[in-house]
Amino acid sequence: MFSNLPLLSLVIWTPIIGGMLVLATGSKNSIEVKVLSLLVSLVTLALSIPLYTQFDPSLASMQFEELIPWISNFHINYHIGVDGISMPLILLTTFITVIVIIAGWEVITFKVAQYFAAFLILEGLMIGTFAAMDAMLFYVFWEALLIPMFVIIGIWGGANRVYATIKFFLYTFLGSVFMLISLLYMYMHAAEVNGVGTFNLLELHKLPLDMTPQILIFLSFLLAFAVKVPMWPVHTWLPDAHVEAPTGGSVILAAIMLKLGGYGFIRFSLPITPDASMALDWLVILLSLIAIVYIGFVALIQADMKKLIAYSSISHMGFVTLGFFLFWKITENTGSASGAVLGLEGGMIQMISHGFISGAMFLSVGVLYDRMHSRMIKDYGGVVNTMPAFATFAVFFAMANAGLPGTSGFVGEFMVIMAAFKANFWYAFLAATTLIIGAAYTLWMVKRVIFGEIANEQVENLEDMNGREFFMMIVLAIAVLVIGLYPAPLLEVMHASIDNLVAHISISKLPM
Amino acid sequence: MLTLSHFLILGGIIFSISLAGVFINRKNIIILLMCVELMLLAVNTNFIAFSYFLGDSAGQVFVFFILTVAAAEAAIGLAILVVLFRNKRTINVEDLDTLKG
Amino acid sequence: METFVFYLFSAFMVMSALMVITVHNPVRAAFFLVLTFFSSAAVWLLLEAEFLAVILIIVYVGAVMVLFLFVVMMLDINIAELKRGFVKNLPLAVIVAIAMFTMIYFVVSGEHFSVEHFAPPARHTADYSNISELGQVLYTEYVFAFEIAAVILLVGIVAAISLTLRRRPNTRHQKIEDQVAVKSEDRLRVVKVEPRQRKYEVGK
Amino acid sequence: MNFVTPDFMPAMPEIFLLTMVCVILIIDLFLKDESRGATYVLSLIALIATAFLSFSNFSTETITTFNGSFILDPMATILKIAICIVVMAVFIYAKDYLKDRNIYKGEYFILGLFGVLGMMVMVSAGNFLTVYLGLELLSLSMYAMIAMQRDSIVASEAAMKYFILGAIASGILLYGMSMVYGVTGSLDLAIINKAVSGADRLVMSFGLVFIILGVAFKLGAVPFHMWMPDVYHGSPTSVTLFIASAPKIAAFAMMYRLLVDGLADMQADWQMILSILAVLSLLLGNIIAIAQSNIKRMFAYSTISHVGFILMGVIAGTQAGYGASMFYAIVYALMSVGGFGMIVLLSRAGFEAENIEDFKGLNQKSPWFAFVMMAMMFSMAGVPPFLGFWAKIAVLQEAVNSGFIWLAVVGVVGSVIGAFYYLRVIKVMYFDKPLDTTPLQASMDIRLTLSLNGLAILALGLYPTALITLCVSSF
Amino acid sequence: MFENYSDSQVYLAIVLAPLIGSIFAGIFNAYISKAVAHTVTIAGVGISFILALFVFEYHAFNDAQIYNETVYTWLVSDGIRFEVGFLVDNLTSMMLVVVSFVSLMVHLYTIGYMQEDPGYKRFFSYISLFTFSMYMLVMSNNFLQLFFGWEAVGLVSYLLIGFYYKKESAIFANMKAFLVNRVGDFGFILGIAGVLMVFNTLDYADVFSAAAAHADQTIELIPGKEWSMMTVICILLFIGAMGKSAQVPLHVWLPDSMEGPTPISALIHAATMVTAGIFMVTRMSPLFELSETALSFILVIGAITALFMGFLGIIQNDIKRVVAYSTLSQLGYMTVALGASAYSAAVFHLMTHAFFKALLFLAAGSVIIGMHHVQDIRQMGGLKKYMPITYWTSLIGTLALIGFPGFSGFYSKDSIIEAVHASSIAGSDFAYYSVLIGVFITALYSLRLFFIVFHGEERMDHHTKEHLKESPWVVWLPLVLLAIPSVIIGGMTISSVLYGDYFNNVVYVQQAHDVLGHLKEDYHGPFSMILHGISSAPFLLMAAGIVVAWFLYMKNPELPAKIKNIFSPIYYVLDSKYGFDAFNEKVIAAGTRGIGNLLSKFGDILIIDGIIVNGSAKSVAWFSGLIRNIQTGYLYHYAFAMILGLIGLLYITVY
Repeated sequence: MFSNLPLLSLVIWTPIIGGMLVLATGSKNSIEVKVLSLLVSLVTLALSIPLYTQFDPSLASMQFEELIPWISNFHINYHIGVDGISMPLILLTTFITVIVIIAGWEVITFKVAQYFAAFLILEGLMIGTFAAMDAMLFYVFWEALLIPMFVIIGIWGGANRVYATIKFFLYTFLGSVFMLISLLYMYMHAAEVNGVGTFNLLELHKLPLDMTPQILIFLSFLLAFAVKVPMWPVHTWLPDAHVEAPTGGSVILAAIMLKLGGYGFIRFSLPITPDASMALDWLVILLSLIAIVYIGFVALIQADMKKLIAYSSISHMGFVTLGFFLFWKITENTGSASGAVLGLEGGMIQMISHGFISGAMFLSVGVLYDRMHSRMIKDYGGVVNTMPAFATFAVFFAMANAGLPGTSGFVGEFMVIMAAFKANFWYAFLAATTLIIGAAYTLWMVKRVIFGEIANEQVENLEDMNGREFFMMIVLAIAVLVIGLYPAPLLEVMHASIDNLVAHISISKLPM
Repeated sequence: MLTLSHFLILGGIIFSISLAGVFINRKNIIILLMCVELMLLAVNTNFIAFSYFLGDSAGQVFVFFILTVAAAEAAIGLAILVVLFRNKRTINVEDLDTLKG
Repeated sequence: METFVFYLFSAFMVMSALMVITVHNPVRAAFFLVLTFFSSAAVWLLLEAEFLAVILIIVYVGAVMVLFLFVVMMLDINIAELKRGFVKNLPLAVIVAIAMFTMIYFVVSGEHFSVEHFAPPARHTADYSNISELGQVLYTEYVFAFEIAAVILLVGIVAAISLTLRRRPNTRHQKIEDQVAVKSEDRLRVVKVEPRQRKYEVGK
Repeated sequence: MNFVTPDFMPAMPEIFLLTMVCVILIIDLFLKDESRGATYVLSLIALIATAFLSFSNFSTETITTFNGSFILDPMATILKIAICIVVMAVFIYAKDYLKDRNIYKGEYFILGLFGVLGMMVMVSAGNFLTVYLGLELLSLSMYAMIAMQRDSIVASEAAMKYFILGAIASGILLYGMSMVYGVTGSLDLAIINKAVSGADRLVMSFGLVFIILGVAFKLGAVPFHMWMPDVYHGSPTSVTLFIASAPKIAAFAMMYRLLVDGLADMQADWQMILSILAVLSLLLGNIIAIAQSNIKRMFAYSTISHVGFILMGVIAGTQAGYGASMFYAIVYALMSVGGFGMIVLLSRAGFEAENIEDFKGLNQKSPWFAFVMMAMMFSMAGVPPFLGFWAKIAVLQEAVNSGFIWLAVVGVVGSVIGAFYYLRVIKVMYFDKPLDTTPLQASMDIRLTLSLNGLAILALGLYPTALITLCVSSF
Repeated sequence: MFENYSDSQVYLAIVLAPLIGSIFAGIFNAYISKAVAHTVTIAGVGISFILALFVFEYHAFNDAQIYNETVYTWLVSDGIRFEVGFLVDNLTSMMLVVVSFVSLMVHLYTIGYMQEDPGYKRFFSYISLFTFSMYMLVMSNNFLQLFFGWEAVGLVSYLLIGFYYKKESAIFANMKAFLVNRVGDFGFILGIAGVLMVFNTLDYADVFSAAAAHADQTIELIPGKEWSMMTVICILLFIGAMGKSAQVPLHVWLPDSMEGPTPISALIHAATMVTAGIFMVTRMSPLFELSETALSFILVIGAITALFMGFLGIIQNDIKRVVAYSTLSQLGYMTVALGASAYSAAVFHLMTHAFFKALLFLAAGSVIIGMHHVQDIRQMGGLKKYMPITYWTSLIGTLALIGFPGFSGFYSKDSIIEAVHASSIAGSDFAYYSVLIGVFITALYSLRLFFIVFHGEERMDHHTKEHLKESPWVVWLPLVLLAIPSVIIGGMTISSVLYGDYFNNVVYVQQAHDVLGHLKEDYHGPFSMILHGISSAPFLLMAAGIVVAWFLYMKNPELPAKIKNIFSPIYYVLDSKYGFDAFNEKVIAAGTRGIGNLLSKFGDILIIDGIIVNGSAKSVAWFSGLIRNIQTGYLYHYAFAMILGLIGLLYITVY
């Protein structure tokens, strides 16, 4: 039934057009707006499911491909498709968006239509980013999604939202413009090599490049993606953005937007500039390790829950970038590439898992914030006494965040540590410190917030989660558990694509 | 013997003087307008000199039009000056500093 | 002879141009500008641009400069105030002028415009009509430009009028269109006077 | 000497427009202030017809007439149409503003139309003379338009400054022209182009600098930009609208005519000069804009930075580069007219929405126009999917193609800095509370046009292909 | 095993029965009665206990094949299969019985102990979950699942230590326990990574069979210095064991873990979970045997733990803490055995210790119930007459603990001491004397506790005394049931477990390290061992310990205080637990926070945000504010800029 539909396009455009519709209603009667938004997000989710069910995991090539010429002057095409790398991320997006819509259900009372519309449009743009097979199309989506996010943080954010959102925008904007130059350069270079310029990613993967341009391109990509991931030292926008964003915004930001950076590395940096990646992998690894360790320490002393989780996100994303760039060091150390796939797939899993866990963590903070309007750890204490169900989930997600086996948080970390050991003992050593530090900051927070005597009157008057909140939590908890206990199906779909990627990055692109 | 350079240098001198006039004069906009006229005179001299030495009338035609335009320009400039004066009661260049930054 | 004339009028020209920018009284500046134009016209004559030389006098001196003077006198300017700050600005102006001139001099003197490249053309004969030559091309080759120039003048008119024409609310002037369009009803009002019956009220 | 009647057909739009202006001028004389709407409508009709005539004149060939002083090529046609459309928007936006300030006079439209004529002449100019005359026609109209709000101190100051600087710039331009004329022996751009190779290089370069100054002044490139902030700021917004939009298209055309049509062989020289100007413009424009609190002034500085981008395409020195610049110029005009249109929209009688603060809480008052303004801002900042992004891509692409990667880098760094002040506008619209609750008072035609303007920015951003193709293929 | 069911179904049933019970009790917490909760969970554990007995019988007596099957493939990546699977052999089956038995006892006991606790159902859910996790750990056939079980028991331990979540000390203790364990896990996961690197698989069977081939592999940890890969891996793995089995210096969490309810102290922090490290090292014997360095390391760590933790037991006044320190000390014994390659002895002691230590804890719990949750022994005394069953069972436990000949502890402990004595690897002498002195110490603190609590003056307050009575049957029944194996299990099994071939297929010992092999030559059955034991040094030391304890706490109860005053510096050292806690608190925790603060304040806020990000933004803004002043508003400046530009460009272009 779906075979003839441009499924991927539908997944991209349904939320965007739905968002426009929501915006157009603009009615004061917000319940209709909410229902419509939820409907749109559910339809999108439903539409995205065939992407998984009809996906052929044995193929490394793009599936559900669509190609329509768009801007013929620059050979920019509306070229979309998914492979095993992007498909799970798209599903993550459609899934999390539903949660986010539900999360905003009662909380948002101001400019409701705009709020939901922003999220729906953001969803479409993010899916577009993951699906884009044309570098310029990617860039368009990539940049465009700054707009709704900017608005989300700015309108519905906290006290310091303006600073945060402008910082967020400029940071990411600065990061990505250099990527733009690189893309343009490669277009020109492709024109020189092949006679015709192209932004087709698959073509760019094959484009031979000299070392110097590769290095420069790599660095520009690094800047763009590192900001998004974010990697140390370009991470400082994230805590601010998270702290100020409304709950839904934080969730989207942590759960999906950060993944764009990781996705960029795997889709752009590695295959397009393999030689530069090889030459500069130490840099990424170094930054990743700094992120894991340094940020862990920083997270420890945060007094603001959201900030703490934000820092923890940075630390966790360090595993993603670490896993992605282990290939050469492993080859160098052990003489074979065995283990590189482990790192890459570990990074991927880490991204998806982090999507659920950090989303859930931010939702948890949101649940508390909606009741007490404080994110400060010191304002809480003994929440478990009044909100036992919530506390259960909070502890569960905290454990997942600390990478407890059986939860999804463990899978990626485990795989990356395994791979890192193959590259260098000390990589694994530093990466594994997250076992301690990660547990320390998460559990210390849990201890101070959830456990203990009831700290004050406000906590005493807290009400436990309502059905809506419970639903979000349970859905995420199930996701976290399922991935933690049985990640194989998720990895199945990636194998072919990752193998293909490894094949790409192991071939030098330097002209003979 | 007069060469082209003589005339061009003359034009250059007048041109430079007109530019100097713009800076030297910080009090009176009318003088600025006159400097502009001087500048155009220098240009015209150039054109005529070239026209003569090239044996081409186009330069003179150009001068003709420059004169025409300059006349219109002067009219408008003076009109603006009048408007300005009515508003500010001064034509001091240094007083034209409401807009800055 | 020509050289002498050239130098003479050039000197006049430069001197008066300098005066234009240095005198404080705008009226005097205007007159020096007139002098500059006159000298310039003489130089132009050397270059066989008779028509333009004449035009310069007629249009510039005759019209534009008069306009200048008119405005200068119309505006009530405090000349004393204009004198201040002159010396302060002088060095900058001199430097700029010298720098500019050096640049120009470097280019226009010497080999770039040497006699080999630009030999002085033979003088035209006496019956040569500069006016007719210009006229010939003005209405043929440059007809487009000519039209545009006309439009520019029109803009000048429109602009000058719209900027400076002030309709004072209490001035009296003819409204021709009103006079033409006037109808008898506007002017003449026929009033029908009801005969008034006087009522005498007795006893009041 | 035999006089051949020139082919008037290519100049039909100009001739028509001139006729219309004269007609309007006369009609306007007999109109009372209350019925000034007729002038307005007639002006719009004149523009539509002119655009239409230009369109019907379209030819892929390059046609010259009037002894080479008039060139009709695809670029000219497209730019003329663009100018007409933009000026139409200008007139529509300006109407209410003018009314509110008691300067709703026929002269505004008439001078505006004269300006359009001047621009069209510039766009089609085939020799120095027509370039100069077109330029003056445009400039003189603009000087007068600015000063037209006669009771405004800032307006007259702006007019005076613009006038003086403009006159000096013209003088310098002319000086350059005289030099080029001297060594090439012709005013005709096509002939000059052929003669450059044989001409004295030094003098050519010398003249070139003067000519570029004239062009750069008109465009507003640093360091010849000084007039722009003051003039944008001081002019009545109705006039700023005009100055800030279409003339940049004309200035681009002028640059193209002079540098490419006329001095293509001097490419190495002007590339270097223009790249200096571009870098300065990109950096300075964006940086100074940050400090502005007056939105018109801010736009002025932002324009300077956009000029940097327009220059970038020309610097690339390829057909596609010129196309990209042309595209940018048109896009810029559309964005700019929209941006100033928003200012007009927010202004009321006795209230100038000149400060960024005045946009506070627009989203509360009118989500739609807040969105339109946001589209403009993001477009100017170069964020996809809005049109401005493609304009930037187009020129950056060509700059990169021609090896000016460093320039492209400067460009993008500049636009990141620039993003800050655009974001600030969005910030006040969306994140701040409104200062007052006065609803928007604007007539339907403004609202409609502005909406269309905003939608165009978005829609063309989603599918810019046609416009880009049009621009690129006109070279 | 059973005719209608495959082996794998039985094993799955063992594992899943408690899990289902736990999930049931957990999810329907609010909707079920206490009775349902404990019935369901006890049924789950009961089923698994019965099945475990069958499994034990199947393996121990029927010589079943080692069962090594995959349950499901967790994930496949890079050609490496990460699986969840069961390895059931003699070691596993023994552990299953021990775990399920103790767990069952604790479940039963809990009914009585936790009767009035509002978290009753939650508690049952937790301990069942723990049982499941422990099964996963011991039944694992690969490192991954081992780690899973390892962490899962850690999680439950965390939850249970913090069971009284309102109590500040409890929630501090549980975090501490988790974090300290995490330090161990840190090493452990690195060890696993090392295994994966060397063997490219995590399956035990594959790893062990390939181990010898990789014995000479080296790794360059510091450039230029080669280390034996096996040593690195083994030490890393052992760090994991140090965390879980509370070896110095990662022992600090165990005494604090006594904040949890007593049943879990018995189950988790004495009998089962803490022995996971011992189990693990035993399991990995083929690897550890390849690295003498690692073994020495283990030996020394174990010896230190055994001796020094014993000292601390002497001065503790909290009844549970005394037992806790004794646990630490006993874990040290087991570790020493591991270091001496006497894996069987370690596991043997693990087993006996599980019974008698669980017994002791539960007995302590019983006392605590009787004392209305007073845990300070200084307020007890003379409980013998009030709580006879508790008294007698405690006595059995104590005797087992101190290794009184004939009790199970005697066999296992004596074997360890002998094994160490026979060992010749580096550090074995130190270890030998440590464990020897340890015997004295053990006897001293155990009897001290015993005497103070059950004999002597009745120091409790009047109110408590009135209500003092024997605990209900659900409490004492498990005591009795545990007392039985505490007495007999050692003698019953020593012949086969330690000196028989019970562990032949499980434990691999290199010829050079085979201390038990030596001992075997002198072994002539349990009875003769008792005879031999009475004349040996450990017995004398133990007896001395008993006498001293009697003298100090029965005969001259004032004396200890005097001794304390005389040796106050030593007392101070002991009282401050050698300063580990202070060090952790003041240096590690504070240092970590300090680093965090420094990095945050200095790195993030000042350098990155302050100087680089906001600094550049501010400097642009500042520059902008500055440079806008060039726009002076004066015409001549504007013109000047133009002309300057013109001249500049001319200069550049023309010259």
